[in-house]
Amino acid sequence: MSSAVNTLPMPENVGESYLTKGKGVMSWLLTKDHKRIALLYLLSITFMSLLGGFFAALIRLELITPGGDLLSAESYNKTFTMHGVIMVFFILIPATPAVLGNFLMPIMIGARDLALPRINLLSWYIYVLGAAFTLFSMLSGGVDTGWTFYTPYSSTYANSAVITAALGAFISGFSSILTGLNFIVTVHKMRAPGMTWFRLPLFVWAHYATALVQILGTPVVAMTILLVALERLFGFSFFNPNTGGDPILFQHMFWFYSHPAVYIMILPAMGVISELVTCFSRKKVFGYSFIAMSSVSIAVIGFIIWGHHMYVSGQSVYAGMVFSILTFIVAIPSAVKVFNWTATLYKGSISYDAPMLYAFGFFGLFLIGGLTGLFCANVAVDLHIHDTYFIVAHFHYIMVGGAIMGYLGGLHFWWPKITGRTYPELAGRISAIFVFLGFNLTFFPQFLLGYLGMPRRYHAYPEEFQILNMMSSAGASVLAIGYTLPMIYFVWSLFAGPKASANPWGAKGLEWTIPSPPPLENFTEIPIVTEEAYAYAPEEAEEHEVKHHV
Amino acid sequence: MPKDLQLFPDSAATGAAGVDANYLYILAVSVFFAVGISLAILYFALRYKRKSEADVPKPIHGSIALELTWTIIPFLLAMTMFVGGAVVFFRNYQAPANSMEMFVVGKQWMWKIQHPSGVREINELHVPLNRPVKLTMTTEDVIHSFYIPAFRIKKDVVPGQYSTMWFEANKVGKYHLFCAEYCGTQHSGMIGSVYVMEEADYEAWLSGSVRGETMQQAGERLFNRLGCATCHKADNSGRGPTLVDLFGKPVKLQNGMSVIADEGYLRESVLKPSAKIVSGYAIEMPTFQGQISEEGLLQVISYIKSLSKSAQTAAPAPAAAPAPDAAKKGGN
Amino acid sequence: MSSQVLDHSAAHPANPNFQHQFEDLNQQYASTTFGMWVFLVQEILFFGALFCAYAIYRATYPEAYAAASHHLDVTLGTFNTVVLIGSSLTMALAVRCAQLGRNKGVLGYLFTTFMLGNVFLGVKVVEYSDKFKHHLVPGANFYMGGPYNEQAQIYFSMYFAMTGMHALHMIIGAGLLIFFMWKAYNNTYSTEYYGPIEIMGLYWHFVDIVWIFLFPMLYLIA
Amino acid sequence: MSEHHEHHIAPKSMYFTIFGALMALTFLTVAVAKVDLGRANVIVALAIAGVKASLVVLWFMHVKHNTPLIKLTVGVGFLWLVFLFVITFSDYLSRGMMGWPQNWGATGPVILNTTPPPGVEAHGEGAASHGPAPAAGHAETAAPAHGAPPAPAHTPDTKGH
Repeated sequence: MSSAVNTLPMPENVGESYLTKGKGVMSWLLTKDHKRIALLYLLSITFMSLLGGFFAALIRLELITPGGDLLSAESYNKTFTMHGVIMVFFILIPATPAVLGNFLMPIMIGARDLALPRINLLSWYIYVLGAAFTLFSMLSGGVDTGWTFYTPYSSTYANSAVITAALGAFISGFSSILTGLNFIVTVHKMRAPGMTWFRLPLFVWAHYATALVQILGTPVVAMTILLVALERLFGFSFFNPNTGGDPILFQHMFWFYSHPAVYIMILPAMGVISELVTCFSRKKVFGYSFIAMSSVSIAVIGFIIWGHHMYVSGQSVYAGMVFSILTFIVAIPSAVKVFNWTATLYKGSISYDAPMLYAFGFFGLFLIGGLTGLFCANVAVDLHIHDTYFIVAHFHYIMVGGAIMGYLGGLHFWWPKITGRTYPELAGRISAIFVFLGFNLTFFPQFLLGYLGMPRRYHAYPEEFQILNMMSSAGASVLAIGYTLPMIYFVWSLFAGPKASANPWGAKGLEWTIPSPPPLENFTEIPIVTEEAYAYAPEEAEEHEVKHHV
Repeated sequence: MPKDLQLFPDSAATGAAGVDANYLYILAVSVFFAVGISLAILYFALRYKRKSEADVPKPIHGSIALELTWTIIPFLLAMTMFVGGAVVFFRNYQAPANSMEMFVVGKQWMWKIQHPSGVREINELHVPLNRPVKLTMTTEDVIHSFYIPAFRIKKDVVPGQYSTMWFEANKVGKYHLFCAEYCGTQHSGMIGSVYVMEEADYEAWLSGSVRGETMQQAGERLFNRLGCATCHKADNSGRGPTLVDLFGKPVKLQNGMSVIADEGYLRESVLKPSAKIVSGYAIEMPTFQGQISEEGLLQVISYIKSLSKSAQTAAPAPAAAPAPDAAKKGGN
Repeated sequence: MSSQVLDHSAAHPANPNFQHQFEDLNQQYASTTFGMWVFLVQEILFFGALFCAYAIYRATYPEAYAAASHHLDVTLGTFNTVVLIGSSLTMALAVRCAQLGRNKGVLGYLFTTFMLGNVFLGVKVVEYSDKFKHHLVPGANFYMGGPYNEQAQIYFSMYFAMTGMHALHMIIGAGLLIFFMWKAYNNTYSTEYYGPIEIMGLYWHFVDIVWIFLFPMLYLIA
Repeated sequence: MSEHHEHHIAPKSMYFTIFGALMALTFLTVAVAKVDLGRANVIVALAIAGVKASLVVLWFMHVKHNTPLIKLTVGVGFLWLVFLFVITFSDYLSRGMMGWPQNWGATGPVILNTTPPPGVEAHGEGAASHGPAPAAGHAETAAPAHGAPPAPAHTPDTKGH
């Protein structure tokens, strides 16, 4: 069933690819090639997701029974904190930008590499250093403040390795900043001739918007976490109520970044989905400029709505109103995207390859995630559902249902290009279905739990919530299967997978015009781009063949 | 075995209806859009299945009209959702004038509740039916959050500040009380229950339960013991401003601005007197930080409130005032 | 000639510092300076968070801020401001020399900037030791006396956080200056390759601008 | 896409004039700080610092003759700072507004909350002899006329220089 016909003259895989072009560990650890750095990120992010997933499994196992009998209260608190810190700072934020973005963005815009390759490698080393700090904090007794590090608990009352974990998050922030910086400079300065802004693939638009958020948001949380560390280490009083400090100021400065951070997580996945939908319905995307502009407007409006995390925190009523209106406005661009994707399917020629199944899964889950955001934006409903499992379900639908589904879909779609091998198609589809079903089984009951009033971060809960919690834990095992399948057959495909052609899906885009795996310099000649993005149909007016001299 | 699977929480307060109405309205709109879009995607996916590799669909660029419709309509819907929420949220902030005052102090992993009549409870709150109850809450250590799911309300209690919240129970029964803001090891143990009782049962419970002096009397005792009375004389002849008829009124400050003398202002003036100096007075008042507990502060504030005629809340006259009649007014 | 394909080989200048992912030195210069500006935007937000916390607490405790800021020596602060703006001048002149390809001039001006930076840090050490002596470092043994003893801890926490982070950036800047002095010594710069010196200049001017705001906000509170 | 832009080298005199202006402004801001203008002090200090900063940005950092992209980048940087400041302050300034419970205490600047809640007349109207003079107008400097003057004869002026 997989479409193998290529519509463009294909240079066969001649010459050495970036994988074979340098041997030995040092050629990997000191590489300046954006493709190798992407693979380094892929390995470290996969390792961290094993760890994060382990903690998630622990939480679900613990919550099967109302009494806290698997873990003690303290170790449960450390478990969900580690789950939060690792998932947010070390998987969701870097995943799509650092792996798929690093690998594909330069090729998609017709460049040889990112603008600042050494800074790209530095960003990976900073990521590893941040991960080392976080793992060290785990070994030295763990941290039990929640990934949000709320003061005064984190600065005065917690007696766990808060400073080490805070520094881990602080350092990983700079890795994200450097990736964002690289993307902004590359998109502005390194586009191939003819690649105007409105011919850029939507994948690049989404990563450009993400990079804006990374650059403008991350430093504020870096400073906030530094102030908490100073307050805890030296007794300075930034947020200490005894000397007149205000814990709510910490929440303001923390959420100024941490809300836009959720757009760092979802925007790249939206970029991937735009690519998947157009390729597998073999049609130009519906409303290209609207999707591109909605990415940028999500990134900008995302910065002025952080207060919806603080409706009940003692923030003034007026501020609650302002944040509520703005939060409802940010929902509109996301809705526009979903409408445009759906319209793209209309009159297309849709094939159900594994990446497309992940894209359908993304639609289902992101729809529920996005719409439940409306409940959280409504100040009255938030009075009831704040800090309950309704919120937990909402952000998991967006982060795991949206960002991870997009990441996996992208990984499947570009796997042949990255490794030169083809993954087993049937296994890919099965894993997509498993992930979709397992996810809904795990997190839909939590909406009900949330409205029933079960608070977050509870080690033991009243008995009447047990049935729904048991359902959620059962679903988690199906989800776990769904996630381990790709790891198995991706590794298998590295050795036994059939060789992939340069354009296995018949897709448009510069990355499909070069052999897979691509040569070190990406392009023997920098291409001149003359057609719109996703120009699948041979339209007479724009019939320009992309010039290629081998 | 847990009782039968409950999918919608029971509601036991007047405010709950407003929250549920908002919830159901947004649920309806969301289900409509979710089902609509999912069906469209499913239909397109099946209808336009790829027949052969060669077929190439006609490109459709997009239509401005369509884009405008699915931008403006969701925007208007979203604004109606906002207005629905704002109305209920505003109402939650305006405690009715005649509401009963109760005081809550959160402490790492327990809720300490004081009734004006002097009754003290840990992790339990007894409230009369159909009577508005206003909670003035604070915490001694970290941030907690006083959450009663059946009343659909919660409010974070922040150290160094008073948070207020009110409800009017309209259904007798025992309901959950949770701490909703992560506060440390026993965060999940900081739970309790709220008992809504008929008026008669409540009065019986009130008089039956063991209690000493009312909060005002305890406050007055503290007021004298800590020597406040030496400066804050009733006839304003002391070194500090009089506290008679102060509560709820705007007070002129040294730096020209004025501020409403509410619980928070009184609390800050006791703990950090230099923060806001009343115009016309010197900065002589020492800080009492560390000499007075949160409960003591609430008692002194209750006493100061009792000095104000205008802010005379309908505090329930203590059923049987065992204590000697109120000490003579206005200190020595 | 409108060859569809960019003729690649001619664009490669012989300059050893040319990085191959770029087309030509102009693109390298444009990309690297733009990259530095994006980095400075991130730094603006980094210090901006500190200034926001400072502003909120100043609006809340104006008298405490005023009382605490009287413990700062305005003359030392003014002297430091003059020193830092002076170093900003010499840095700008160093960039100008680099544009003209005069490596000797670059070396000289960079050295002056480096020395002025050390004078600035020296004055900071004097001021910090004075604060330690007078128990003005927030924490257990903080004592300023007067009615605003409590909230003054917030002022001094801000003082140490802001000037400490600024001094840290000065120290990093000093390290970079040494590196660029060594490069100038090796005659690296010429009229068509001076990007790195300009980037060093941007960084140094940014640190100077942070101090331009820090000085009145911390020292000159009426 | 690399755009070609020629580099004009600024004359040395430009640098020294800008340096002179910066020195002048530095001494100006120190001098102005000595004069007590009340709340205007902050605004003046910020204005002078803003002028100095823009001098450094435009001339020393060559943004004046730079590409519009660089100017946009600088603008975005300061615009995001404005987002952070304005919206955070909107919470703090409105905590006591419109008579809502101020949940006062640790923070809450006094700037905007002078309106008493509906139905409550200003303090001291009733008891004319009690408390400081009723807040009629701005009589904040006049010694308040009430029974026994507080110990220190003059209104203690905490706004020392």
